[in-house]
Amino acid sequence: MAVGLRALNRLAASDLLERLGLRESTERLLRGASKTTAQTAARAGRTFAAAQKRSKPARQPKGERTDLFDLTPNDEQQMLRESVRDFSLAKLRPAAHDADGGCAAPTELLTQSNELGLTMVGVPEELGGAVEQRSAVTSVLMSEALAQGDMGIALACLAPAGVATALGLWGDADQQATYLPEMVGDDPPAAALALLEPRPLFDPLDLQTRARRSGDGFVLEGAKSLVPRASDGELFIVAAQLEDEGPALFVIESGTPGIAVEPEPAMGVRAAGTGRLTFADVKLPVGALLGGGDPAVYAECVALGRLGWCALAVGTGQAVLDYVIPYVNERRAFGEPVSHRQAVAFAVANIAIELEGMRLATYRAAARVDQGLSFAREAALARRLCAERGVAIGSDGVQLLGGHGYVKEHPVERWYRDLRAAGVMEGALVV
Amino acid sequence: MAVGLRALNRLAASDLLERLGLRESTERLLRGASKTTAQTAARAGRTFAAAQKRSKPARQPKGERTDLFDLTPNDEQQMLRESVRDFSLAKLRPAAHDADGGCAAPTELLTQSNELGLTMVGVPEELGGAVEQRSAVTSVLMSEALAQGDMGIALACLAPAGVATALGLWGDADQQATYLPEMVGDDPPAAALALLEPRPLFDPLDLQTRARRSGDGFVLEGAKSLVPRASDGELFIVAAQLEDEGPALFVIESGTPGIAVEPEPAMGVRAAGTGRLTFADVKLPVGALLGGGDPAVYAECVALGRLGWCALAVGTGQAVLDYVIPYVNERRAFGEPVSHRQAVAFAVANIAIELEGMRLATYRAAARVDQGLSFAREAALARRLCAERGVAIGSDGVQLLGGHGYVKEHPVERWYRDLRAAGVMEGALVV
Amino acid sequence: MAINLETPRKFQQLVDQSHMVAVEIFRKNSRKYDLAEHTYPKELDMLAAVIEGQGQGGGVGGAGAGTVGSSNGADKAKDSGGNRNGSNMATLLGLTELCWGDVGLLLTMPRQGLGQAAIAAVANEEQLKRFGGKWAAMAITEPEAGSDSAAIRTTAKWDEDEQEYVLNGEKIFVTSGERAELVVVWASLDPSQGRAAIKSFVVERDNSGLKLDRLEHKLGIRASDTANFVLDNCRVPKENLLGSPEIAPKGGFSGVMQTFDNTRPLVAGMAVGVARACLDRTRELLAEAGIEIDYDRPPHAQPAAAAEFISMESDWEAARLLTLEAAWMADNRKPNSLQASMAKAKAGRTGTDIALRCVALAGATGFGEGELLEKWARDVKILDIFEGTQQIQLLIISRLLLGKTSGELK
Amino acid sequence: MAINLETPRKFQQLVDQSHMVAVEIFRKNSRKYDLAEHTYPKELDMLAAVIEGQGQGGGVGGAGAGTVGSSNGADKAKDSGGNRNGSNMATLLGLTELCWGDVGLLLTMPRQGLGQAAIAAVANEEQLKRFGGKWAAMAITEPEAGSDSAAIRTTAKWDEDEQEYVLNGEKIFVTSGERAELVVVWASLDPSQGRAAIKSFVVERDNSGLKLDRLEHKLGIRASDTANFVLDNCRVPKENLLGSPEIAPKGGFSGVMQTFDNTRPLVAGMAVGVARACLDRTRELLAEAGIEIDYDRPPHAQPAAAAEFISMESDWEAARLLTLEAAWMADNRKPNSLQASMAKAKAGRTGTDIALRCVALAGATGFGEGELLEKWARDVKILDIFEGTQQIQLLIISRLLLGKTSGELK
Repeated sequence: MAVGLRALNRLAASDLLERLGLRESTERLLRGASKTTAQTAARAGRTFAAAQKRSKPARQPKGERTDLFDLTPNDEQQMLRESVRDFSLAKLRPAAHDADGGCAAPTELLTQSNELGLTMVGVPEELGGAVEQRSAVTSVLMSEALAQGDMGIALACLAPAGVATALGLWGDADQQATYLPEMVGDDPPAAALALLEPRPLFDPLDLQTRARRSGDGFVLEGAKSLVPRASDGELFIVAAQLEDEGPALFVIESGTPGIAVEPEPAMGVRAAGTGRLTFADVKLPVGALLGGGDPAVYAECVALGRLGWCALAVGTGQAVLDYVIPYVNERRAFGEPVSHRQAVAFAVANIAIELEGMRLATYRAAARVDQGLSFAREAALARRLCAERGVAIGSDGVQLLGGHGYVKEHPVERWYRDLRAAGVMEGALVV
Repeated sequence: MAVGLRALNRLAASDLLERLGLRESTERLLRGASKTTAQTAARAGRTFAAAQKRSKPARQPKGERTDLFDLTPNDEQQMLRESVRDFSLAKLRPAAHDADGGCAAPTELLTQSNELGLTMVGVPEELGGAVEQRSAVTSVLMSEALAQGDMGIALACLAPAGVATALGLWGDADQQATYLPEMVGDDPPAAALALLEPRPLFDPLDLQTRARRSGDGFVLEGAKSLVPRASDGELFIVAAQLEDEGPALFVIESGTPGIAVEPEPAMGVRAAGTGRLTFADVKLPVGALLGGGDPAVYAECVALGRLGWCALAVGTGQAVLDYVIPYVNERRAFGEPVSHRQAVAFAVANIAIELEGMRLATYRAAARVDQGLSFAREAALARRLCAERGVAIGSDGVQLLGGHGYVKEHPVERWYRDLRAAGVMEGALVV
Repeated sequence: MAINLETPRKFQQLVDQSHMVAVEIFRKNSRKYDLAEHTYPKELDMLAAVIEGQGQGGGVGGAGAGTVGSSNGADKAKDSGGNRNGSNMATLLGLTELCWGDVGLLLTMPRQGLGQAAIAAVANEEQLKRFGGKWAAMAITEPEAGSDSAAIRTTAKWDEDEQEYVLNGEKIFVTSGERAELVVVWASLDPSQGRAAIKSFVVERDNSGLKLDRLEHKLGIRASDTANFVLDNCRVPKENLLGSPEIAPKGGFSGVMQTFDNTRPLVAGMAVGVARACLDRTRELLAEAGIEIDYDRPPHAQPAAAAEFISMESDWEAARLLTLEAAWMADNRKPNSLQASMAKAKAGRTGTDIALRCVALAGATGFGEGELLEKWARDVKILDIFEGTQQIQLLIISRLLLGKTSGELK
Repeated sequence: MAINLETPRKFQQLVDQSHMVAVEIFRKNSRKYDLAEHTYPKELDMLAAVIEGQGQGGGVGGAGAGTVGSSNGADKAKDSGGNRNGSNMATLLGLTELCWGDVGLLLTMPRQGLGQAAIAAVANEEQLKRFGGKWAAMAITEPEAGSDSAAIRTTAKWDEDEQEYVLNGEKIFVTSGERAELVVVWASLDPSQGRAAIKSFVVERDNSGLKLDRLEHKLGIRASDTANFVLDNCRVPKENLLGSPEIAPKGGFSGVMQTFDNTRPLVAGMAVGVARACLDRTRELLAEAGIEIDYDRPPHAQPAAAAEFISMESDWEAARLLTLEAAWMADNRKPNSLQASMAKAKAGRTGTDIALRCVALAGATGFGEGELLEKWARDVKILDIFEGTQQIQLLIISRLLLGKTSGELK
């Protein structure tokens, strides 16, 4: 057994079995949790200060390389996946329609999702993390399960977790000491990675946001697009071309002068509160540079972001499949269920086939991450599948409901929009 | 009425009505014609010599620009199309299996096809042509009708016509006087255009066959791939990069020293006798350069070649559609015709939809040629459709017959192979 | 006479005018009414007035769906040599251009609704006079009957005393249902008799028995209102029944269905228009990103985005030409059921496919509301659904090709 | 225990050996037997001897279809933590590798035919002893019954006097029918009783009642002979009936059908192997043309050929992983009908699609016989047809997903 979730189990152990047994108890639990919510910090953001500084950064150890082909998640992953899925179907799904319309995830849900320990999964145990070993698979399973409820709210929940994971993977001792205690605390800050830029044919290896060295730090210029939770975000990890050294990541607090935020609602994932960040003469301390500016770190970040989007697309695709099956069985035309028509039935079959292909490709890439194998190729293949096949699943979902698929009474129209995101977005979260 | 076919009508008038009325009479006629066939020239080729040289080249006039949207061929085109289609279904189709296996079109059929006047369509009347006005539409209709019988044999028949058309369009007075009398004679030489080169991602604007000026003429080096009738060809129009001036066309007699021919059978259009031409230090006279080496002439040649392939694909696609409809209606499974299954019926519907789209796009581009409008874009769109949708039609044709589609007892397996050609080939013929 | 697939010059003015309306009125209000769903676009009133001032014979007025078929009588003269480019093509061209602007706004153009087409197709002289020029919506679909028109459960009972029909039932997806002055309601005189008993009734929008249940919130075409109605003892004078009151085994229903044969190429044209909007804008965005489309080189020798563009454009060209073919056949009184459905099937799926791919090519720019690409990707999807889904079109096509009845090929 | 989708190290030797065979024997004879259709590839005899020398338990011997299911008993021990990577996966991996070499030659490997699978699945001890190790072909399809096994018209009449069955009928598409030593013939004891009456009979190839009608000339897999037989009063001893001679409403036929559940992932694996051959060679050819695949950059920021390659490779990866999943489930005794059909459907269509696209990318090089790409595009098409067409797989999948019977969803 390579991955343990002891800390996480400790966190939620008392409720977990109950949750698995009974949805009602889940809801009770989560309703209860909402009462203790602290006030969301203002955009100016909290003050981050290094607590007990360590001499060197902590890292989650990689899992051992396993030899056998295996598609069974370990027990912890199964329990975690089920509890997240229970939460997402019970809470995210009913909230999705309004969150989409209002371009914001309900504060209550964001708070409740913290209780699931999302931000702890990618943080070393010494720093308050919940998981013994680094596991992108665990992150993928959780992201997928969360997206089964709603992709937009899932993204709002997962973006801070991505920042925590990035700090866990690449943060130096200072950065970890400054930010991770808050990230794993009771009230983690809204946070997100920001890679995408507002232009056609965006290539994350060819950034127009630029950082130049200046005195003891850096000066940043440029813009980032469709950043989740842009307005309430307190911490961002921003990608910029560092002079001629290559693309690099910078940890930036929202209160830093020169950062402007404007809402940037889009076709899909609206509940994530996407916005555009603009950086004008933004002065950063030398300690803002993440991963030492290593281009390999950046490339890894890009690939892990793609896997995050794959996981979201797989979860949303599953939602489509689970929704259309009873629909076409119940809907009748010409005297029998429409599912008795080959065109309808085969469309359902093809959703299932392509969805499973997307899922397996995503799992494979994530499992390679966990085993310390190269995964850029596998992530690229998974992304291509999730982008192209995912968008077809969204379109077929609407088509299977006909006119009913076009109205907001059914969630398939939202999935049509959300599933396009997986072919557009880069970064925003990592697994 | 913009296009006249007086000469062609004169040529075949006595039989044409009979043909339209009765297939039997067509066959009698063509059997009769075969008896007068002259011996095919050897590869060394005949001697071409300028007959009555004219002071300037002759050109078919363009048709007037018509204003109304119209999909009805004129009377001559309809008669021509029907007679070619009668010929192709009665003679090419039954010969196709063996011609495909033997990688050669039957000499008898090639001779008979001459009687249809294919090489006269693109030649000015003063030089023995059959058609008053330039009409790529007429060529497209004839090519399509011929390919309905068999694409490979059609290509073998049409390649010389392409050379004649090229000489009619771009030949100077000398070239026309030297070659066109033979091309429109009773025994036109086997001939073809040769643009394609043996390498992946071939781009006709980036040729590796090279011509350099040398003394009073040119020296040619390089290789051309999948040239129809390579072995018995007596005349070729070959594309080569002329120093740094751009790609250009050269008229080359097969007997010119330095030209080697080897058979190059391929997946499809095998009946056309495709082969590779290699040019090693081939010395050409100054008069070999066609169209004065004008890059615009070359670009036009490329686009007209693409339309030729589109026409062949449309004809072959029609053959598929016409074959599968009765098949799926007659073939029974589970107690009823397989055509009662939506998956089968919709596959047939989609063949029809995409085929009609291919056809209309091809006609539009050809009609723009005839009206003197730009047509590179329209030819590119038609080609893309015919390449991608055409190959899908070939694959679906096999699939609709199941295991029976995989054996040579049925022609769909040949169409599967032939239809891939339209996405691979460049040049070889023009319309 | 020669094969020619270019747009006739005589319609160029119509196209230009439509384009101007698309740019000046539709595009400028596109995002506004996408965001303000259920708000009537008052800018259209002025436009409608201008159109009516021009009369029905040509200009932008030919662009609404309502005029299809109705103006066929106006240009009976053949153009030349037996070939005719008439009102079907004119309407299609104008409509395509307007949908390049905004399909949602087009669909809610006053007095241009589908109901007009039904009235024009089946009404008698007296009815034409009474209802002509009014804004009429069409109410066909019911909650439990999608494409299956034989399953219509709304009943029309004859009240001998009052000489009225009494309609009861529920109608959904009524385009412009809230805004129209009339609603053409399909109802059955006797549900046990199937299609033959289905008739269409003109109901005044202010009839107290016609109750607006709700307006739909939709994926796209949000400028156009989509209403659900309950018919609760809705009383309609007998003069408002369109066509014959008799239940004939054949005839009555097929007359109503004829409306669809005429409108299918128009819906295809809408998809062609939206898809061209996507392609035009994407071409500009790609050019800004340094990508030019080169039609002389093979797609595989170009950048991926250029090859993708050519691939999309080629399918668009096929859809466009199929649509023109169907309209041309209608103008020349050639039976065009096959071509109409081929156009609708190809344009419906191609429109959605192109719009979604353009969004992806344009990345964040395409996905965000700063551009209209994401809106077009939402709008266009309806065009593969309404007026006969993709599946219905394929059924029609394959039945015609294979010579099958609806009983054999279901 | 952790999710892991890499090839297990313990099968690496098998894969390597299979790859060597593919390179040294299959590839080197690919074109030869493609051109010389109906000529027995004698090079396979030596190979078969080597394989048999190694025994059935592993190595290349595990690669033939014939060993599926039969060796399940051999490695009952679970590998670790309840997870098992066993003979189904081993067979699949070896087979995929061999089909990377040549699927036609694989299909005509002596003593590896599909008939072996049928015998292994249903035979009793005595039959296993008598028929084991012999080359057995499978004769199911009839001219008038394609996918519809209930429509089998070949009859098996019981001759009480001679204690023999008398078979009459016609069988087509029998892979290795000419070369095999045995032919497993599906025939009905009573055509009026449908599937329940269908039994399989082992017929010696030299039985005088089993008449070779002709060998098919095919689009591809030309190294493999495909025979048509006439059964003309073909007498078969009762001991050669596989399974129970009783006509039971359930059971007998489903036992026979079980063979297909086992072989479907293998046919999917064949398509995965051929498609990888296409991708591998195309990648080399593209590299020669200066195109490198960059997995760090988005496809749309790359040359069209690179984007096309990534698109193909991603579908290939999906097909490959679906196939591995189905085999893994079989090894772990999880019901895998759904996954087996998903693998077959995806790999079948993806294989053909990739092969045809690779031919186009390679241009004249790909279309000509100088490369094997055009051959693979011909070979691979059969894999979307035999052992259940694409349509049949989609029927199986959708019936399972939707909970429909074959009567409801036809």
